[in-house]
Amino acid sequence: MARSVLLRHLGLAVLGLVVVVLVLESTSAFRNAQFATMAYLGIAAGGLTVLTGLNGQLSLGHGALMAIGAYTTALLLQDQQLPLVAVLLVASAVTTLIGAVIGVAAARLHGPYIAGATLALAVAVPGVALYFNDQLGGEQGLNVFVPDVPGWFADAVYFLSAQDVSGSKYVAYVGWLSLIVTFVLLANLSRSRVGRTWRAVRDDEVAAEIAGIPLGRARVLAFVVSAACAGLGGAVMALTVRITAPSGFTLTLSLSLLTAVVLGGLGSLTGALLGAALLTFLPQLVTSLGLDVGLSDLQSAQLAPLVYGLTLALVILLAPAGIVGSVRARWRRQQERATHDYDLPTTTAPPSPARTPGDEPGGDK
Amino acid sequence: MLEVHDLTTSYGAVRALSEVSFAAPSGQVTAVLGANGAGKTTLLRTISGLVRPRSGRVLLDDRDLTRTPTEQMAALGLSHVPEGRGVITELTVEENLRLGGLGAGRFRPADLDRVFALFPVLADRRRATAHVLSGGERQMLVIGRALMADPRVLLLDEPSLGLAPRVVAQIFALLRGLVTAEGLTVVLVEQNARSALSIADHGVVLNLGRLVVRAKASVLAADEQLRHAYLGF
Amino acid sequence: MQQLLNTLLTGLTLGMVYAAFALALVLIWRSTRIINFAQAPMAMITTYVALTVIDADYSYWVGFTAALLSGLVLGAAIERLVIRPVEGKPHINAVILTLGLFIVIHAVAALLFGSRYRSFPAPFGVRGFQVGEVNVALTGFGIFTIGSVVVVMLLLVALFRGTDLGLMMRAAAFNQEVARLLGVRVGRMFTLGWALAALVGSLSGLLIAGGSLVHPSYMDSAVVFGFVAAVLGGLDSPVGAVVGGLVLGVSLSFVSGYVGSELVALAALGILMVVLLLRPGGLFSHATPRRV
Amino acid sequence: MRIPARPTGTTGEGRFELSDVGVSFGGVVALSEVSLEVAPRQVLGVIGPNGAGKTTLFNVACGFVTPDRGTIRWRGVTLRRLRPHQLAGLGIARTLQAMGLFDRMSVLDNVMVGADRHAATGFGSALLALPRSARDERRLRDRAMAVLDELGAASYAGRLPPSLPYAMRKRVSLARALVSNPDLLLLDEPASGLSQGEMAEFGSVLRGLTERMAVLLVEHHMDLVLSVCDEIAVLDFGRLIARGAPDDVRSDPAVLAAYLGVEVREGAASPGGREDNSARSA
Amino acid sequence: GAGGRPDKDEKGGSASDVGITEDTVTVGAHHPLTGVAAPGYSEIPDGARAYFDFVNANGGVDGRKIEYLVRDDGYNPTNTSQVTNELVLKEEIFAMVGGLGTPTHSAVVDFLNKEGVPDLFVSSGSLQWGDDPGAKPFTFGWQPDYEIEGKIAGQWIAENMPDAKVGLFLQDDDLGVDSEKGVRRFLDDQIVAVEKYTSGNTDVAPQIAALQAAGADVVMGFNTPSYTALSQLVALKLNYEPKWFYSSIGSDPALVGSLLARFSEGAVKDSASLLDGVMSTEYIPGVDVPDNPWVQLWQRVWDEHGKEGELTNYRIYGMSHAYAFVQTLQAAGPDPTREGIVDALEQIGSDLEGPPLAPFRYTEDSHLGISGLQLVELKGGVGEELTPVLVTDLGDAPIEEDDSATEDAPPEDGIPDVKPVG
Ligand SMILES: Nc1ncnc2c1ncn2[C@@H]1O[C@H](COP(=O)(O)OP(=O)(O)OP(=O)(O)O)[C@@H](O)[C@H]1O
Ligand SMILES: Nc1ncnc2c1ncn2[C@@H]1O[C@H](COP(=O)(O)OP(=O)(O)OP(=O)(O)O)[C@@H](O)[C@H]1O
Ligand SMILES: [Mg+2]
Ligand SMILES: [Mg+2]
Repeated sequence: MARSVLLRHLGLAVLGLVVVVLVLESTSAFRNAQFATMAYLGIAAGGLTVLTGLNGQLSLGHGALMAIGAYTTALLLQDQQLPLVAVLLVASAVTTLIGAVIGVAAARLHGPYIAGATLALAVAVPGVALYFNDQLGGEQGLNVFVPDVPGWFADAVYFLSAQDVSGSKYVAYVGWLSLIVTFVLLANLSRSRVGRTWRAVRDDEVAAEIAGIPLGRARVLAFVVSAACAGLGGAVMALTVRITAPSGFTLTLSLSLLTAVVLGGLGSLTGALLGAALLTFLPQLVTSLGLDVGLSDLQSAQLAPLVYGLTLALVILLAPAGIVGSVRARWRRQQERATHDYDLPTTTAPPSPARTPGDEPGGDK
Repeated sequence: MLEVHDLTTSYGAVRALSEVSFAAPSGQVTAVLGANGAGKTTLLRTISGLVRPRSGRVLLDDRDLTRTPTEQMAALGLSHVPEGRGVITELTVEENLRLGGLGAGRFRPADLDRVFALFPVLADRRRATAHVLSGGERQMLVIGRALMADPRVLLLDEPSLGLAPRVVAQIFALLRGLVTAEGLTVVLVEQNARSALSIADHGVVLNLGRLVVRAKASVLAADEQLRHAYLGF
Repeated sequence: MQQLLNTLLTGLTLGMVYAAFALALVLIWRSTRIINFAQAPMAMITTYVALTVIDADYSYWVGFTAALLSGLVLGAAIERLVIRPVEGKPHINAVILTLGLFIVIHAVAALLFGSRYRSFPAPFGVRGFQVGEVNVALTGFGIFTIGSVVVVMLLLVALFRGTDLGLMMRAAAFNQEVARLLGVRVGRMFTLGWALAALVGSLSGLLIAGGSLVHPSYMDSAVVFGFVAAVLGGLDSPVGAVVGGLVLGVSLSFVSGYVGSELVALAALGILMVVLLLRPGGLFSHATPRRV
Repeated sequence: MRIPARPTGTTGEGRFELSDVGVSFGGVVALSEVSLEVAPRQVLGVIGPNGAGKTTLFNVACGFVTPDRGTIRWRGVTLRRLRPHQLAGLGIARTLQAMGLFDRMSVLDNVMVGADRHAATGFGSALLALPRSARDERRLRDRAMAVLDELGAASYAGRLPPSLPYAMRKRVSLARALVSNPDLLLLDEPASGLSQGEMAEFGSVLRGLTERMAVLLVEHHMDLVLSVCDEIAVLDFGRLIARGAPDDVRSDPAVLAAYLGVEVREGAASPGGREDNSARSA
Repeated sequence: GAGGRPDKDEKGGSASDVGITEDTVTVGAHHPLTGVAAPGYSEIPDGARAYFDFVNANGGVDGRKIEYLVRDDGYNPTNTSQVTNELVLKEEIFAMVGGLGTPTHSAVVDFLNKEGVPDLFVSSGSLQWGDDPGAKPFTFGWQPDYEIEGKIAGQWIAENMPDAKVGLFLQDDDLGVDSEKGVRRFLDDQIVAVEKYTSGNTDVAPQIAALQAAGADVVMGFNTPSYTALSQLVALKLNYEPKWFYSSIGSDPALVGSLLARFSEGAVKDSASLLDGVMSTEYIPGVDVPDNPWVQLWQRVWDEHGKEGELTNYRIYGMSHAYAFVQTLQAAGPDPTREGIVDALEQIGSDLEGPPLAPFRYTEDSHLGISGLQLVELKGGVGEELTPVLVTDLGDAPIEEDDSATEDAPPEDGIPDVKPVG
């Protein structure tokens, strides 16, 4: 069982890759661009779900970390020297570094205090771009020069599908490859002792500490991993959007990421991907639908957030563990009924009802 | 008199209580015994409405409490000292105690003094936040708080947990006193069957969620076979 | 000198507005352990209620009262209909629900009231005083703002510290199950907490709107700074919320006036980080709790 | 399967010593001038009334509370600025009275967390799920299963702690401490909530442990304490009031008065009364 | 060939027929319909749509009805990029008309040019839409850019108030930067303070207090309308009464007046009086001159095809765009192509007659929009001319009077009639 972790994840990755090629090659350029969007949201959401779901830190500032990745990418691509892979790695590394600093500060904080600090981060970072007007382009932002599609890549895709690779399709491929790599790594981590350590810290700090886990280091590590993802997501975002400007990194972005991971199912990578898909496709679908039934531009535009908000509320009310979490729980319950076997791995079950933080049986631990 | 009839309670697929029936007569101590996981806590939680039974009824002096919300129990004279975690650690000792009276709709400062006299440690700490208390001190606080409500029926879930033997003896003596003097009805859940039976009038034994024995305490304590089978002493 | 004084004074008034918002957050935090992100749009809706009433030619104070009352009702309704069902679930669910509410209320308001700017009256003068040669950037409405926030703070302190009701509200917030066992009507406490918080929230909405412009997003910047103020103060303390608001308002005013307005948010982050690194539970937090 | 024994040479070569430890919280003196030592393979019981400072003593030993005064020595080395997470590495394990199980992780994962200090691979190999890390995991898992098996909890490995019976949760928390293979085990009221039968079982488990490690035991169940401890120390109001072999301590009048409570049965005035308590406040 | 391609690799024919059929031509635009920028700006597409409906009702252009698709971007470049993808790739629009905002449109301008989509009349005064047609051949600006507005206003103040101490109140983006550049050309040594506010931060008291402290007796605001209202409010609070100038985008008197409509009793009697004496600029006639024939035409269009609500300057702005687009389409001939549109604008752009008070600057070398404007002073909510229409260009181009476009009157039927070029 243990031996198969890597194989299992690689198998899923290959499967994912096949699906990605099939989907990208069979959909329009517009859908390709949407898939690129989904990819960068998915990458960032994957990182966030690890942080919040596995380690219990609530970040409202991942949009700001994405901004750091995106700006780094824009700067690196201005004089097109580095290969794209290197650019993505550097963007992620820079974000990781800054994430480490923030993580060190956040590691001392709890629940709403982390939320407050990261919220402030989310609104503060765009101001930096304004302050360093000359380097970062101020309100107007930086244009991102997407490198040309490398010949070998275009050839490879042509070989597979007899289609040429447009710019937006190339970015979609880059995004999804990044996503698959990220998710494999995150899945590895989450199944490893590192992930176990994070969960332990989330569930009971004191017990984790006594078991020999340095709390601060575990928290910072989780934040750093999550920041690396956000940075990579930001880099792909820069490529997709072709500009990085402060107004692209509003608080809404950070909050949307959080809603997406909860919607999908906190702590689940599949859930994060599902959340990213909803964020990407739902508004556009709803707006088109609204226009089709004859609503005005303005009304259809307002309809999109309305439906997203309602979906969010409904999912939370009807499926409190998120979509993936609830489906899993239901599946598990059925298994239980069928077999009366309680020894199933139940690592992601919701916590027992009516637990309140604070006092514990017997008082002093 | 507190009665339960055919009480069945499940947690999801796990059935914790199966058709349990017994009566706890007024002015007497009824001990609920049984191994770990027998369903003792679940029984008390079902009586006080924290969990809803699948079927069966709970009656207090012939009044049906089965669907009564937990928060109304205190006012009806039923106090439940939960297993562990019963202190609101963020409030001060005194606030915890006040709440005991307030919730039941009858806070009397005199009761405070009574509890403080009973547990002098608490008096020293009345303005301290409860999280500084030691395990035993918390347990004293929870018991003291239940007394603040001046209940008619007291459900105690392992009150001796974490208490020094001397304090346990003191509390048991106090309970006995309240039962005889004021006609308090006590349902006492205890792991320590021997000491529980020493103050109880009746005993019921649960096993795997089923009631297996119901007898006078003295009979139970004397029956070696039963003791070995279910009570482990 | 003049600039210094006026920067200080405008910062003070602004800080009080943040404080009002923070007070509302603190109230909900204290009574349900939830951070209510929908606070801003809820307040915005009630401001529109006031505007509608005032547009119908009633006096400002009728509108004011209508807004506060509708806040009370709205808060109670949201708690009962939306928050109640996720009670007992992980807190993040409720928080995400309030984010959902944020989005929904926004969209509904834009559809109902349109997304244009509208002017909102102030009950007192909005012209500054002149003392001799010195212009004092304090208006009648500013004084009203400061006064009302201080009064609300004192009332909240009195409620929580001095009354049985406040004690029961806190108990319900800290430990539902035990509170319930003790006979506290937990549900009612939650509803009450939300209702009161929404009332204070709509007060903050009215204070921000007074003499200025409203549109469906007009409260959005208060979300961030109000939350930061509450966290600065320690989230549990009404006094902390007001002090946090003042610290934030005044320092941001100075940063904006003397350093650069683009750095305002960064300064807020800086202040927050410094405070939290020194006191991880905010300015008015209790001593670090016993952990074991 | 037995837990693999430590390589000899380090095993218990050394004592755990607290000397002249003093702790006060604000006005409350929780410990004063307490000196204790635990020899290798010894079981030292610590008893005392509620609030006597037993848990505080453990907290000092674990680095959760920094003492105002006094030193802690382990294997002859003075531990300064001790942080809780360093304990496991030093070969000291502790259980929490509240158990502190990780509620959303399986029992097996809970125990594996305790074994974490024996993991040989780091972040990199975890990230890449290298075979090395898989082997490591397997090793930890086997180790955890072995301990669970030894404590009779193996069949619960896949369950979540909240759904376990109380005694089983206690065992899991003990397993988590044992799996780190400590030289010194600190147990804070391990038997509370156990039935007599379970307690007897637990006693024999404890005695089995002493072959491998020293145990410091805080417990209110005198039967257990008397039956497993080599020596007993009695705390009252933060002071060490007695120390000795179980039989001596049991009949010590001071201990009887302060802790065991003969006088309650005899109807005498409670010695833990007000005067005494206020005397503790500085 | 590489990757197994057929060896001859001929790029497909030009995509000029995209978005246009026998009887329709589809155009699109991105606007902030939701979010903080929605107040005001969301009215622009209403105006444009009303005029397109008006044209369609009268037979369209060369028998083609204009289909106008608007997508919301919430003033967020990320969204702009997404909705532009949708418009171009999914809806296959023929041209983008009037996409709004500097940072937002920056996100898509390269894409539009790469895809060869005419990107007409960008709703922003940034220079970048027109100063380098080589790099962005399909993009055309529309309104007078911020730099020439700054130049013209700066020169007037330098000439008429040579002793004034000037303070600048700037939005911290290209609006502030470009305007300051223009203003400094004439007022460099008169400027005593420059204060910038960040859009979204509604507390401008520190900025205004700083201007007051610097002793500025003329304050030139280059800001959006809500900040006009906010700065007026703060000035009131500070008892600060300089001479105010607001740039055209911030000074729509009707709007600002209504924003300030409601103060407490005594503070401001009626809103218009607060703005009396404020200077500003105009480059198209607005609702304050209801007798202007153009405004009368817009009123008619709005009455016939508008939605609920009054005619506002934002709506007029949208209609003016739409009018210019109809002209362009006509100029491109009966079978317009995307390239044809660009050629037509470059050839006759500067001769187009329309509501703007000054001609466009479109040539092969410049895609900058309207070349000038006139200074006005607000009296009772109406702009009174301070200068004739002045035109100029970037850099040190001279400022000159030009009334060539002021006399343009709308055609009888309200629909332009431009002859195809070439
Ligand atoms: N929240 C829960 N979810 C699932 N199962 C539960 C839950 N609480 C208790 N159980 C199960 O119900 C059964 C009865 O538990 P209960 O706590 O009532 O026993 P108990 O007699 O009080 O035991 P103890 O002596 O350990 O306190 C046990 O098998 C337990 O695992
Ligand atoms: N952080 C703290 N602040 C103030 N007082 C404290 C703190 N921690 C412990 N105390 C007090 O110190 C005393 C000793 O507490 P400790 O928890 O060590 O007792 P204990 O011997 O473990 O008691 P028990 O048997 O009840 O668990 C208690 O009176 C407790 O209230
Ligand atoms: Mg129990
Ligand atoms: Mg203790």
